[in-house]
Amino acid sequence: MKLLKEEILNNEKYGENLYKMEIFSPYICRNAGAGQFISVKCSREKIFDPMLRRPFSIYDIEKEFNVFSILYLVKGRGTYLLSLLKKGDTVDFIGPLGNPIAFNMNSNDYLLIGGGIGIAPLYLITKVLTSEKKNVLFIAGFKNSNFAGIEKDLLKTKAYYKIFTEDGSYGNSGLATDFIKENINKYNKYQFYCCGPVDMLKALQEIFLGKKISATAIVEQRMACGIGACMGCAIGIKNEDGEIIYKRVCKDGPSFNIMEVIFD
Amino acid sequence: MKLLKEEILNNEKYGENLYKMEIFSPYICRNAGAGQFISVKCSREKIFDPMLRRPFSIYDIEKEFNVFSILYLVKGRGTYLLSLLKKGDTVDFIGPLGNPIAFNMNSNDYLLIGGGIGIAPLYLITKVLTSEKKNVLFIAGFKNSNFAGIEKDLLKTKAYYKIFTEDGSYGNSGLATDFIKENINKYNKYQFYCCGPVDMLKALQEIFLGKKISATAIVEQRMACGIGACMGCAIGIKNEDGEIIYKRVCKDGPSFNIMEVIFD
Amino acid sequence: MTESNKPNLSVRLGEINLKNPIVMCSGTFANGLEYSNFYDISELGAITTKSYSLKCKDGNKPPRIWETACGVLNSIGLQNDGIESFINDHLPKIKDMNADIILSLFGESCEEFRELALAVKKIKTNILAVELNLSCPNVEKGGMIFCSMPEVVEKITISVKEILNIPVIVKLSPNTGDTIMIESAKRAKNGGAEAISLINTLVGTAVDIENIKPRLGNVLGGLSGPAIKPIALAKVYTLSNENILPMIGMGGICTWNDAVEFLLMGANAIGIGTANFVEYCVGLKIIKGVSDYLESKDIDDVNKIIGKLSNKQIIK
Amino acid sequence: MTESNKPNLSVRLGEINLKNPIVMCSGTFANGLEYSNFYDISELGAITTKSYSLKCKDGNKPPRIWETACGVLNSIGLQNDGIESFINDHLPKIKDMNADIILSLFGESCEEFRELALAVKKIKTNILAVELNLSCPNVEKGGMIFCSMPEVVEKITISVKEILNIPVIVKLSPNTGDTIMIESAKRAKNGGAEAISLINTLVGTAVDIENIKPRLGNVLGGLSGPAIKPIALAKVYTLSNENILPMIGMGGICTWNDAVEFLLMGANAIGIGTANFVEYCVGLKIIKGVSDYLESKDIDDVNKIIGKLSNKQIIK
Ligand SMILES: Cc1cc2nc3c(=O)[nH]c(=O)nc-3n(C[C@H](O)[C@H](O)[C@H](O)COP(=O)(O)OP(=O)(O)OC[C@H]3O[C@@H](n4cnc5c(N)ncnc54)[C@H](O)[C@@H]3O)c2cc1C
Ligand SMILES: Cc1cc2nc3c(=O)[nH]c(=O)nc-3n(C[C@H](O)[C@H](O)[C@H](O)COP(=O)(O)OP(=O)(O)OC[C@H]3O[C@@H](n4cnc5c(N)ncnc54)[C@H](O)[C@@H]3O)c2cc1C
Ligand SMILES: Cc1cc2nc3c(=O)[nH]c(=O)nc-3n(C[C@H](O)[C@H](O)[C@H](O)COP(=O)(O)O)c2cc1C
Ligand SMILES: Cc1cc2nc3c(=O)[nH]c(=O)nc-3n(C[C@H](O)[C@H](O)[C@H](O)COP(=O)(O)O)c2cc1C
Ligand code: FES
Ligand code: FES
Repeated sequence: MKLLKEEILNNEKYGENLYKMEIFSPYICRNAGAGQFISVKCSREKIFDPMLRRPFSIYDIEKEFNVFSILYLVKGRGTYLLSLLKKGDTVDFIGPLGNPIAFNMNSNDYLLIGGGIGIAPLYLITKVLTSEKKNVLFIAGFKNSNFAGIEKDLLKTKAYYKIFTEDGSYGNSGLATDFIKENINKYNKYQFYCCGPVDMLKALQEIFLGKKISATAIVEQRMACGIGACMGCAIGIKNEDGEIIYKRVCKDGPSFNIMEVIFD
Repeated sequence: MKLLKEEILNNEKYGENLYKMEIFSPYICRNAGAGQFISVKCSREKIFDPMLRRPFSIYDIEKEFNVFSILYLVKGRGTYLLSLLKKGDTVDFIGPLGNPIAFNMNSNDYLLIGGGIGIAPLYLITKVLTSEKKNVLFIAGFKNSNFAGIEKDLLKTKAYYKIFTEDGSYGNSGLATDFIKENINKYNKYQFYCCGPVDMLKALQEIFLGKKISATAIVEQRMACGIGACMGCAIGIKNEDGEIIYKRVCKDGPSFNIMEVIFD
Repeated sequence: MTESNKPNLSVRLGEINLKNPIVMCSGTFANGLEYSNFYDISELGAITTKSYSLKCKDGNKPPRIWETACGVLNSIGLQNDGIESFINDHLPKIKDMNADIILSLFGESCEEFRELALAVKKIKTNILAVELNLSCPNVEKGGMIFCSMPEVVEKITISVKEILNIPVIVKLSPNTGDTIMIESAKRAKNGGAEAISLINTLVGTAVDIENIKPRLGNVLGGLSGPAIKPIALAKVYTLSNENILPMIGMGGICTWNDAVEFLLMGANAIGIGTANFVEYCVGLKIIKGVSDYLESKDIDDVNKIIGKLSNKQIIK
Repeated sequence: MTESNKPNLSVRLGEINLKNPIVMCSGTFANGLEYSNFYDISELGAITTKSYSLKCKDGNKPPRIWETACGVLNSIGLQNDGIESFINDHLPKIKDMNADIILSLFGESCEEFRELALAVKKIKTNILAVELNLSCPNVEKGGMIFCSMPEVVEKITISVKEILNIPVIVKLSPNTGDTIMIESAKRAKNGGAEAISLINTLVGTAVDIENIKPRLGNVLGGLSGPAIKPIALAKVYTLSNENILPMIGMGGICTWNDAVEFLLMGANAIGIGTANFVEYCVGLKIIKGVSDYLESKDIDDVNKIIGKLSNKQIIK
């Protein structure tokens, strides 16, 4: 974990309000693992609004070029300011944060489920697993065709993938979770990695309930420090005794056993 | 007075922390007079820091090109953000604000005294007066050679000018006010226009004291609304009865009879 | 939805009827003249005048403004021309603009408020309400001191109500603790007030470390702007939960989103202050924004969202 | 200037000696471990631990953080492992880092503070002071309620002082009016406190208008960050003018310029909170900045600027 100021090599528009930012950073490329994130200062020097850093999953690492990237949606003022940055500008961030995913490499089959911008951490997971010759099925669900741009990235991997859009404007029509629900018995030996909006993760919990499925969710929570010091990013986790305790998404997560997470 | 969003044609570095911004604006070119100012929103859309607009004198108007300019020093976060803007960017401002100078055109001789960035409103005054074939002597005082860039603008006018620097690194060595003090009897029939730091204006008040000199000061005060609504930009003015009343720099000024201003 | 398919925006605060809940705050809109350059100010729910005192007031020593992080410190000190000048010179102009007026009053004593009320009694034209500024942090006498003494709030309200039969709004301070704020609101109600304005500015200061002196001539000033919005919203929520009087909520409102937050937390109308200094047409924009918001949520009446997130008894 | 030509930065708050006036605020620096990744935290004047309670506390329902204009709302609710865990697990680690420690304590009653003090009494290693958090706005019992009752402030201070002979700092709230704040400070002094920490966060809230629900699980939270700096500075100035006790001033300090403002207004030391979340090395930067400022002004001792703009009797 290091505080870095690095050069932006590209800040490419991937869709409406959707950008991929490529950043030169040997340190991140050397030290970051799938499932980790960085936290970016979005405001200019001397300006305190917005003040807090913004967390983004590491979307891709291209070790050979010392380049990593984040894929982000413009939501509020922080991401809006990020979207204004240009090639050659410097970006101030800290990373890698959170825990890299501890893959269970005994398994051979992996099912990744991403909803919306939740696909961001799944791409690097896909790359890691496919490079280990694992069988990866990537199921992505979107509202519409806005995320179509990511297909060109998926095509670069050896993963199988299926894209669903709610409005049917791209890929298959329907909800990714409906597909999972219908086919859950086919995949119950797979290792699951899920990331997406709370409603999607809740639906998946329901689908997995009572089944012996090993599923990891990569979750979001609003953060202040990003490094485990403030207790701000708490999320309820049911421990073995059924008690709910609060864990920090930034330091204890961001991946948890999906069945243990309390989404409110 | 109008709220405008106009294109920046140039944001040229004139010295260290010193910039001239040229803005395309038929409206300002048509409606603004010497001594007036604009008030600029320096922060990006959606961002409220800094919130208030920043006032800048109109430095120059080039009617034939529909272009006017401001000359500004980077002092804090507002001017810092302005300095980052580039040709082609849009600038959000309101203007023209304040009263244009009501020149006494009966006179033939004018002495302009500017200190530091206080020269900004004096340049347009120079242009107006010289275009009316008046005899203009422009005395400028600076700390050092940082403002040397403005000489190229002065050369474009028919004004006589003398530049003083405190450290002697450019033009004449010494204080502009010392020059005035020594030569005041030579110029006591001139119409004076003065703009600069408070210490300079106070020194001038002292020099003029008891003499029958007609001198106008263009003054600064921190502003909130810029349009006369908040009473924020008050400055003490001694009225005929010797009473001190507060006037608004933005709406009643920014030019006042220098002998009536209370500088604290 | 109404015929025109636009949601109803009119609200009632006791006896005070507003065509929409967007009010301009005292001291930030002068008497509207400057702003009528930019838009038709009669479209606003109401404009609150600068606070007027019995005699004209010079105000505080400059400088009076300092900008802080997302906020503005001011120490104007209620500079104004006095109530007579308002009635004779300014009021006719506001009336020409057809604006709905809340007249803000400031006195240094109960007696002065009584005299102000007597002056106001002479006004023939229609005034929506008078607002008693019992919360200005920028004056030595009166102001904030009053609203830290709930019994004085009641006394002043009574003495004004005895004279005027115009609805009275009492403007309170965020600088007292919540207990006193709540008590003052109750006393205002006892005294016959129709509504509460909340909040006035928070006491603040700033220092010029280069020259080692305060940024404001008066040392202390009042903080307004986006910086204080979360605090103002919490005050509105807290007072709303007490169900004492309807409220005009204010403090840092810059966008229609902010306005909706205040309405949801229990403000029956909202006030726009500092934002007027930057976005001269912000009032109009917020009216439109609130209306569009309601439409997007299929809500036909703004009253349906007022207090939705507080324990307020919603006034139908 | 001293031999090394660097200005003296050490300050005294009663019995508390700090090598420099830069203190990390409770709850924003955990126990320093995370920050020791970035710099040597033993260079700080002191670090204040998270507030510890007798038993471990779960804290409030998420979400707990919402960012406002130049400010941060938090509703952590004092999540902590309990004092025993601090003593056994965390303290040894802090000691390994050679940091000077102010131990923050939180109890829901006078009795609980007494028990906390008994636990702390067992600590063998050196602790600079204990800070009594009587001002947390994020808990139902204790917290802010205490410092709106000056007599309770005194009672709690006494019961802790009876047990511990470590200096006691009392942390006060900006949410009470100034009268109560001043009274509480006097009572803290009567109770035997050595210093006051001022300010804790201001009560605030925010709303998600899209989903029509509060942004924080707990509805209300505490506002910190640059937004509140002018308010905090005014509180410090006001209390400094009363000359009751030395103070650690805090609230929105992000740069050395901010720190100097607080010192000039009467803070004997300054606390850095929210800024730690963004600029992980801000503590070091501020120490250097203050030192450079003094040098640039040819001032050989930081004590010479403390309270220069307030009516403080400067402690030599
Ligand atoms: C571990 C982690 C990884 C993430 N990875 C990505 C990613 O790869 N791509 C991407 O587009 N987004 C990602 N997000 C969400 C992203 O951080 C938010 O969209 C972003 O912070 C919004 O900032 P804003 O200023 O534009 O929005 P605003 O709404 O103005 O933000 C206001 C506050 O809320 C916080 N916030 C808003 N939305 C979220 C959210 N969904 N999660 C957490 N905090 C939020 C902000 O950080 C800020 O503090 C991730 C979040 C977490 C916690
Ligand atoms: C009528 C008028 C005309 C001006 N013309 C020019 C000009 O042509 N060129 C130029 O460089 N400067 C001019 N100034 C000064 C200029 O407005 C300030 O330098 C600028 O506002 C500083 O903003 P900042 O954010 O960089 O500084 P900060 O110090 O961060 O500003 C903080 C606050 O103080 C105010 N402020 C700071 N310095 C001044 C000042 N000297 N006068 C008034 N308010 C100030 C700012 O507007 C802001 O509200 C003029 C000021 C006035 C009142
Ligand atoms: C420059 C200025 C002058 C003000 N003058 C008055 C006043 O005369 N009377 C009053 O009741 N409030 C006055 N206020 C307070 C505002 O009416 C309002 O309560 C406060 O600014 C909070 O709202 P805002 O954050 O939207 O500005 C003034 C505020 C400012 C900024
Ligand atoms: C996330 C967070 C947690 C906090 N926890 C505590 C706490 O446990 N005890 C305490 O006394 N103050 C706590 N505070 C208040 C700070 O110590 C400090 O008083 C306040 O944040 C103002 O300073 P700042 O604006 O620099 O953050 C907390 C503040 C924040 C932002
Ligand atoms: S964001 Fe501070 S602990 Fe996670
Ligand atoms: S700045 Fe508002 S009256 Fe001049």
